[in-house]
Amino acid sequence: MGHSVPHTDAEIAAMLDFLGLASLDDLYAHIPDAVRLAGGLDVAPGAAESDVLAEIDALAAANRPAVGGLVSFAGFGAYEHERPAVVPALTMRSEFVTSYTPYQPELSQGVLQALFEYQSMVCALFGLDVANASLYDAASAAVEGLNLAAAATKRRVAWISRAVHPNIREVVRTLTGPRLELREAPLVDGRTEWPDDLGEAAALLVAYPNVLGCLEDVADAARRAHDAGALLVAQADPVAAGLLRSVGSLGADVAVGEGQPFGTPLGFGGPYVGLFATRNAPYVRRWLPGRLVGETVDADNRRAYVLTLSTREQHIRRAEASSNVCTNQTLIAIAAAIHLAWLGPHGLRELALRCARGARYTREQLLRIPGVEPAVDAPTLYEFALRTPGPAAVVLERLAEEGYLGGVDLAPHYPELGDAILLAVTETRTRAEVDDFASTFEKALR
Amino acid sequence: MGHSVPHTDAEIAAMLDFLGLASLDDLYAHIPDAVRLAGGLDVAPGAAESDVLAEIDALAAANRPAVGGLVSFAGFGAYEHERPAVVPALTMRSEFVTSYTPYQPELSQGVLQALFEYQSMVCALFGLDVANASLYDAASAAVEGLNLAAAATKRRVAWISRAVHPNIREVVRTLTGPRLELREAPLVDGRTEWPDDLGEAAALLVAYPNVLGCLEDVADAARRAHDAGALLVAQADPVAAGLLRSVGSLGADVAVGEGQPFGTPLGFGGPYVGLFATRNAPYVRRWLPGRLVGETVDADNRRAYVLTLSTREQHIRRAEASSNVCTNQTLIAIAAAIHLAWLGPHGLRELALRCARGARYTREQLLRIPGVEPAVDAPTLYEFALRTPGPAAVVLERLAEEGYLGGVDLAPHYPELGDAILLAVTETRTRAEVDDFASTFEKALR
Amino acid sequence: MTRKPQPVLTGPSGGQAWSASVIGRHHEPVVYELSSPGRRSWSFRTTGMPEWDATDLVPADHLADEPPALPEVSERDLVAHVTRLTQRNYSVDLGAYPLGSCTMKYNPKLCDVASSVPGLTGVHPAQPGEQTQGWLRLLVELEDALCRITGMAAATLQPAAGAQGELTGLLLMRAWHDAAGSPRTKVLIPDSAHGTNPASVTLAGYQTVEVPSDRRGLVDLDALRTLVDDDVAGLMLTNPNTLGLFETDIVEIARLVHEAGGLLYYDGANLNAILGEVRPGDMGFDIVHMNLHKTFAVPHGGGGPGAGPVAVAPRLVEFLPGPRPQLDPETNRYTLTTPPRSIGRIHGWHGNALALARAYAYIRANGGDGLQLVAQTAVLNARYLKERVRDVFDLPYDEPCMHEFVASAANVKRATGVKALDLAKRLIEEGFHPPTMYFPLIVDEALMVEPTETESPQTVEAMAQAFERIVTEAEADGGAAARAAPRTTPVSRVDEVQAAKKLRLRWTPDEERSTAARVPSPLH
Amino acid sequence: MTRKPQPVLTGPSGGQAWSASVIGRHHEPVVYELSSPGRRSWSFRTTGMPEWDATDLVPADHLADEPPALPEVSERDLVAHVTRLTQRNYSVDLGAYPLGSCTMKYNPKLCDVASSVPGLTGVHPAQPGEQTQGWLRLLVELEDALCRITGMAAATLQPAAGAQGELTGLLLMRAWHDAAGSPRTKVLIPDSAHGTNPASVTLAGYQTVEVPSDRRGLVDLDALRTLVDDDVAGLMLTNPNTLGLFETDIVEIARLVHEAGGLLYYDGANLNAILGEVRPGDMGFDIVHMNLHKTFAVPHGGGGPGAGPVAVAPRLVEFLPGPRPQLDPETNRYTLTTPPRSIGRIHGWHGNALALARAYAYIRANGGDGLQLVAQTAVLNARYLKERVRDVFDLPYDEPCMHEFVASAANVKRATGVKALDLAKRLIEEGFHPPTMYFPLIVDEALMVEPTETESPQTVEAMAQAFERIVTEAEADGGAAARAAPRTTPVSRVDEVQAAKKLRLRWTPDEERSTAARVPSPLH
Ligand SMILES: Cc1ncc(COP(=O)(O)O)c(C=O)c1O
Ligand SMILES: Cc1ncc(COP(=O)(O)O)c(C=O)c1O
Repeated sequence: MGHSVPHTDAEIAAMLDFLGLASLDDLYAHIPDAVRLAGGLDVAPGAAESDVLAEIDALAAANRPAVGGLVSFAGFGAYEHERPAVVPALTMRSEFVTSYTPYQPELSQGVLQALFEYQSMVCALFGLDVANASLYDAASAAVEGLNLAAAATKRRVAWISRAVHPNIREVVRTLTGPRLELREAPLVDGRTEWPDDLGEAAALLVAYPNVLGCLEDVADAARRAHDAGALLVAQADPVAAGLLRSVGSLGADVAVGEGQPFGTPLGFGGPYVGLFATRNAPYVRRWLPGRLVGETVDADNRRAYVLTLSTREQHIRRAEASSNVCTNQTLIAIAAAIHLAWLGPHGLRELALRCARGARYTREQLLRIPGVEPAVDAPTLYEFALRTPGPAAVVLERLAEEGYLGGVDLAPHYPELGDAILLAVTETRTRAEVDDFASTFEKALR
Repeated sequence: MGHSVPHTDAEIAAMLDFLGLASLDDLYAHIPDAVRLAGGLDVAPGAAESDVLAEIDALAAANRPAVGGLVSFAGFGAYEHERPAVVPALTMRSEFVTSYTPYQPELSQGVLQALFEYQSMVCALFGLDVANASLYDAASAAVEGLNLAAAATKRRVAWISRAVHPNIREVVRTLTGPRLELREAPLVDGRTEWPDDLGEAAALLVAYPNVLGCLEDVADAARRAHDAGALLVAQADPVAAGLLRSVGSLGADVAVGEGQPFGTPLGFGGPYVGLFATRNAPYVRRWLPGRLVGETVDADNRRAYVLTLSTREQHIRRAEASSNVCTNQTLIAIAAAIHLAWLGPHGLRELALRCARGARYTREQLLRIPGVEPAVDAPTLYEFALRTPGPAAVVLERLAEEGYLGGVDLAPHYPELGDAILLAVTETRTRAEVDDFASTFEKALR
Repeated sequence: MTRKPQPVLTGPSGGQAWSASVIGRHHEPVVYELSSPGRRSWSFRTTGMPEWDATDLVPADHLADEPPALPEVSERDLVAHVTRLTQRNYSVDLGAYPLGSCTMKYNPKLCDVASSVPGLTGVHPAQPGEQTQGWLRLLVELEDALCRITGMAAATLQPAAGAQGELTGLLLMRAWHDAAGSPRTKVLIPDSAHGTNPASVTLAGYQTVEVPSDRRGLVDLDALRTLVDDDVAGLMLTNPNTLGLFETDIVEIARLVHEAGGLLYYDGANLNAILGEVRPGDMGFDIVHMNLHKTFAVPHGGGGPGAGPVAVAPRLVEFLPGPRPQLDPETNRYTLTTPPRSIGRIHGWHGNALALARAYAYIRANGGDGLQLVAQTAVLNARYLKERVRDVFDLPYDEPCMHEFVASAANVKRATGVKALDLAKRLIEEGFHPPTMYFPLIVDEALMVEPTETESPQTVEAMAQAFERIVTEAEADGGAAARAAPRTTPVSRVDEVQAAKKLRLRWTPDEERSTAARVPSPLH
Repeated sequence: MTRKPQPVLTGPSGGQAWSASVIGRHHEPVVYELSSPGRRSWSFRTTGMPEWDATDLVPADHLADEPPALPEVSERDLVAHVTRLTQRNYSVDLGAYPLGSCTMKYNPKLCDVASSVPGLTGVHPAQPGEQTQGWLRLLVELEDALCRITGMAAATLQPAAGAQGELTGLLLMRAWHDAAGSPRTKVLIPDSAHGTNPASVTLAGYQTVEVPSDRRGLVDLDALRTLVDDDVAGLMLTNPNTLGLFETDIVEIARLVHEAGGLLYYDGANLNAILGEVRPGDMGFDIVHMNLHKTFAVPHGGGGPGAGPVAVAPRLVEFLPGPRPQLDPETNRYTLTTPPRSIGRIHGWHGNALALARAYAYIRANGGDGLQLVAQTAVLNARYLKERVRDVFDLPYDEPCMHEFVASAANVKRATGVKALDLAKRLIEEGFHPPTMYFPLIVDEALMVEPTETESPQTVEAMAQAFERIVTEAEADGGAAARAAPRTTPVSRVDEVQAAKKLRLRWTPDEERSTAARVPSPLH
């Protein structure tokens, strides 16, 4: 049995005595017998701290991690990046880790100000005016982006580029299914081909760069959206934002994104953090999803922060709320803010540049291999798809035997591309690793 | 180049301008050219954080660690113990890690109170009245114990049991050499044989259990010391203190010890922490070495803590100081205090018991192996010496090939014991590990 | 003395200095105000890659003129800034946090270690199953334990928080009715329910119908009878409910809903009260979401991340979100499969995996026996505290409470004009985080107190005495102290109205000077 | 209202409750006061060992009746207690700490990571060299870097702190004279020296002879000439000295000492000022100790651990402590060897190895170029600050300062009666840690200020303004505010005299009740 409970037997007895009860069991005396569990839980008995950690170690040893195990070229929405020592050191501070949502602002200025800074930086990344204090992940941010557009436009059709990550498209379908009508815009040469007639669209959802790493024409999408009376929701890669024009400046109304690259480990997919920003439009006060931190003053007129506009939220509007987000990903958002401050504008640019250089180099090396070809033609930044002679799954398996996570097999997601692998290269890969990888790749094709 | 310096070029220029200087070089203009270094340091240029960590990883990979690598039975003054998660989590709090010696008590109540609690627990461990706020390690504590005895008795002869750790004896010899006359008391069957005539002894130094794991007769040593007008300095194992009578209750005047087992990793031997306690005797005010935290009140009569009796110390007494200890091992002492509070009396007893059980079991398994014999006869607790047929170094090398750190070769230290290995078993070793070890041991002898 | 005024290095160029800690009640600049152009922390590893220019790599029309306007700070200033921010925040690791409905209990440090093992943190979510057997096994075993705890058949671990779990559960409800060929439009929710419940109902495309509470604070059975019809998809219930009361009529409630063809949804935020004592499955619930960040010791992180798994009765398993980690009994390997009639994906990957690893470690450390003791002690502490404040506050729903209870400060307000809010702020000065205020909505001047099992009896007693003290004080001083509270926090009472009126949601450069003006000296 | 007085769970049985954080100025109980008999945190892994009783394992006359009287606390209470304690402490990570002579600079977080790599932390110090090649190499490379930085031939890394380094250096001095057949009895030390210098001299069996400073604050050359004789073993010098001044006559000083057959000892606590600019070896020093916990970013840990390596000139290498990690050029393996005429071991093992790993990482990260910039900027900051307070304080030794300077508040004391101590306490309220006070002893009302290179120019400017502000205030209010300071800290001015008079060095059970009485409410 663990020691979560401080009470000694004597103390429990004294408390029961005070309550006039004979046993702990009596605390549940008013509950109908019919529903009470006899004999306790059929769950293994508690284990010592060290035993539990030994179990965890054994589970961990049954993985072949992409970081610290294999040499990885996998991206597809989750990226290996360097994590400066300051990020975990500060993020693990227990005042952040073990506090609740900052409902009592006087006791929560730390978290509130950190989120205010996060909001400010997210606005800067996307070239927009208002950011919320985080959503669950890129997928939930996309969902909320479409919901916001639907509420703001009072329409219910949404166009989604096929080059939005398939998992995100699927989440959007699951979670907006009962309320929105979703249509998919097809791809031509790795970029979205929007239909000329968008109908009564509430929103267009485009990714920049898109899931295949290609640079979409966001400005064109924005024009089309606005012409049709719709909002453009852009899923923007925040690392790429170090080099690319901001989606806000290109005309996007809402930016959503995945904040994982900033200080969060791959962690088998979570917890990550959904970035969300928009213009300072009238719909903000009513429809912006998620928590918002605002600046104000205290009783002595000193600067202070507080959760604001909570009139939008469930605990006030209940059934009329447009979003049910309550607990979000605050700690991951704070980690991202710390990482972004560590990078600064020039570090972020350098990061994006290094990713792009590594990708260019890797792509060139792999394209020298006979039979390897670009899967699509559009310009890319640090992620790209290659066509392989023969099933990608087999190639990837052989690469894994040699210690490489060679990318992600695109066949289940984009069968139209044939045998294709999606590779991402970040600042973590060295030239020597890439050279070895390329020659292993060549062998794996034989 | 690293980024330890926040100053931008523009800021440096502005500051130099304010100072009327043309360059950073000018800051050193008053230094004679003869001694100035031209061309900077012949030290490799700075590296990025990740590059440094990659280097460190490579160095670490060139070790075969006793924890996480080999299965270890090594003790000999440094022990593998479980380290509860709370200890690193709390000890790494930057308010502890990055503060200085608490010279300004109003800004340092945290460290001061933690040390006050540490002092209280060290007194409890040893059954004594006064403990200091830490010394460097067991060896330096032993040195200071003898210095204290010499100062208190105004004598200069010290008897040291041969069963005190050889490294400690050597440190004592090095550091007290110019001032004390050291004599070694020999061993009979693993225990110290004190001479009948101790002469004008200032102190006797005994270890409990001693370096061979044997239980000395501390009460007898105390009687002999006191009869001769000397103090008994006992190097006591604080883990064993969970089961054994306290050295204070057995008559020791000064207890010294190694606090590493409580929350500090093996770390190739440091930083550890020297425990030091003594009776509430008149010599305390004048001669107690190291820092001392005392309880007092603040201006509002609230309880507060402060470094006290600093009149004993170098920054006041300068040349008359009896100890030069300034920086000590505060953070390690705090870790020990946290670990001890986590253990409590019953946890500490259980810890000692588990070590003793493991040792008994291991000893029994190994003694079944033909040719393996006890190296000495005295009762032991969780560390013991075995005689091997053939050189211990060879046996240990073979064991290492099979993944075991089989103990420590005693030959360089106690040639009189023949081919012998010193083994320690702590609560970390499982029966399965010991069974495998025993059969590997047997094979290694062939 | 005469001094040259020489502040050569301050001014609108940025790079504010700051040194103060909360030892003292100092102002803390925004990180942008610490920024100085050209200052930096960053570095990157040496890779040997060709050093192409950005213009070689990015088509001109995509290339930004300038990188995003992030702050430029030294590592030293960044660390000090954030460390000072942390000291401006209360947390469970500092003391009691009896926030009702939120279960702010101590999270064992062991779980921090478990969730930072490199073999878990380094796994990419798209790695093939053969490379992630350890993770898949962990998830399958956690699912199994959660099912045993709730008495359900299977679970999805994807939802990232309770509210996402609710939506998932309601989509399952919807899929079930759809599959049965009888789509419905309404979901019943008690008036005491948490606000996410109706919001989730809306997002699932249903209409909320409120069920009133009776005088006991329980579902009004008669009202329920009149509301249940064949357009009701189901009933969402928290049990114990948000008044901390166990719905003792649960068997009858379940019967009513089921007979009308509806499903029973369990909001498991309050599972902490009943571990090992009662199981939602045994009460007749069909769908259960759990807040692992309440009952299973995932720390709240200032507002997340959490995890909100949803467990279901056998008849709903085929609708669960996919892909689901499962053990293939034939190969004895773990795989990811999507149920035949799955509602689809809820999360971009597999859920908040590292949070799930924490819950796994917590359940393993406590075990079945330990979890039961957790529940019992949580109830014991709440029951004790409730009895201790019986004479201090009104207790409008005075049934035996479970892990929390709702008091009303209406008596204090009547007597002194002091509101629950003021008492809460005054309690801060006594060293405690305030309880949840003004929730549930059906209680006037509500204070919803949940001590949790990790607080010692002495701490619970100290809370009782603090409540007593501040109410006695209010009676004596007419509430002056309470209305002035808190005076010991980094900031005094915060103006929430101005925040909403003059929206300032991000830092802008013009603010720097005005703030500097507002804060002439760090000492207040 | 009437309330039953029901504190059923308090009293002398222990287990005090506490919840307050330093958000507010609360009292914090001693951990023993949180103790309740039978409460526990501990657990141990399952080993499968036979469960013998203690009496089976330990001879009766050795077995204690009871285990040591340690506190019995829950993990939750322990964590909260220690977390609250940390919030009662200032630190570099919270802000500037311009403590002269102590070099409280920011320690990069990278070094924390470097020193916690399992392949380093898990190594047993008695493992054979074949198993510890990584560690030995790290130590050899660190030694090499330190020698390049100081201009010396070899070094020992064993000393655990500066003072132990001093003693080691003096024992080397002694061994050298002994080996030369001419033992000596005296060591010269300037009157401005750090107190550990004379204490170490005494421990090394020498007598201290004080060398006066001249009006410039430098070694009085004439006095030195009269003191140097053939009974002088050597001269210990800090350069820059503790006034922050560079001993510009160093060449002559070295000549004088060497000509008399003495050795020159360098107290390297102030190495931060001269990295890459001047090397002790080039100045003629024979022995150098370094405080890695000053210059090389080993954090101070509230008073240690540090590391105090000693580097020596070629003629002293054979006396160095053993065993020394070295590269065997033939086998290209690292070994441990003891020099032929070694003075012996200084440390139980190899020194504070994990602290050494931090210094290694720091040196690698900064590199030769970076270290030089560190020194230059440390001097720049000090020089700037000194000029900025020129009109605020007396500057008794007004030579160009290096990384620190010593001001005197004698002017303020004369004008207002306010002492350096009061100003220091008042500075705390401004958000800064005070400078070192009353040291060196030769300066009246000394304030020894060392801003370090890690503070931004803005922070240094803010320090200057704070000094100005508090002195102006003292002139205006006659020192009332300063004498009442600090009012923003967890405790107000601490009574040091009572601490020494009524010695209380450990907690005792009788204290519990008296303290409880002394602290009626957590809010002051
Ligand atoms: C009763 C109840 N239901 C649902 C929720 C929503 O959970 P989450 O905040 O994880 O979305 C909460 C948490 O605040 C709750 O207390
Ligand atoms: C000038 C000087 N010498 C020696 C020392 C002693 O170093 P340590 O505290 O590491 O023993 C110090 C540190 O306080 C110092 O400042």
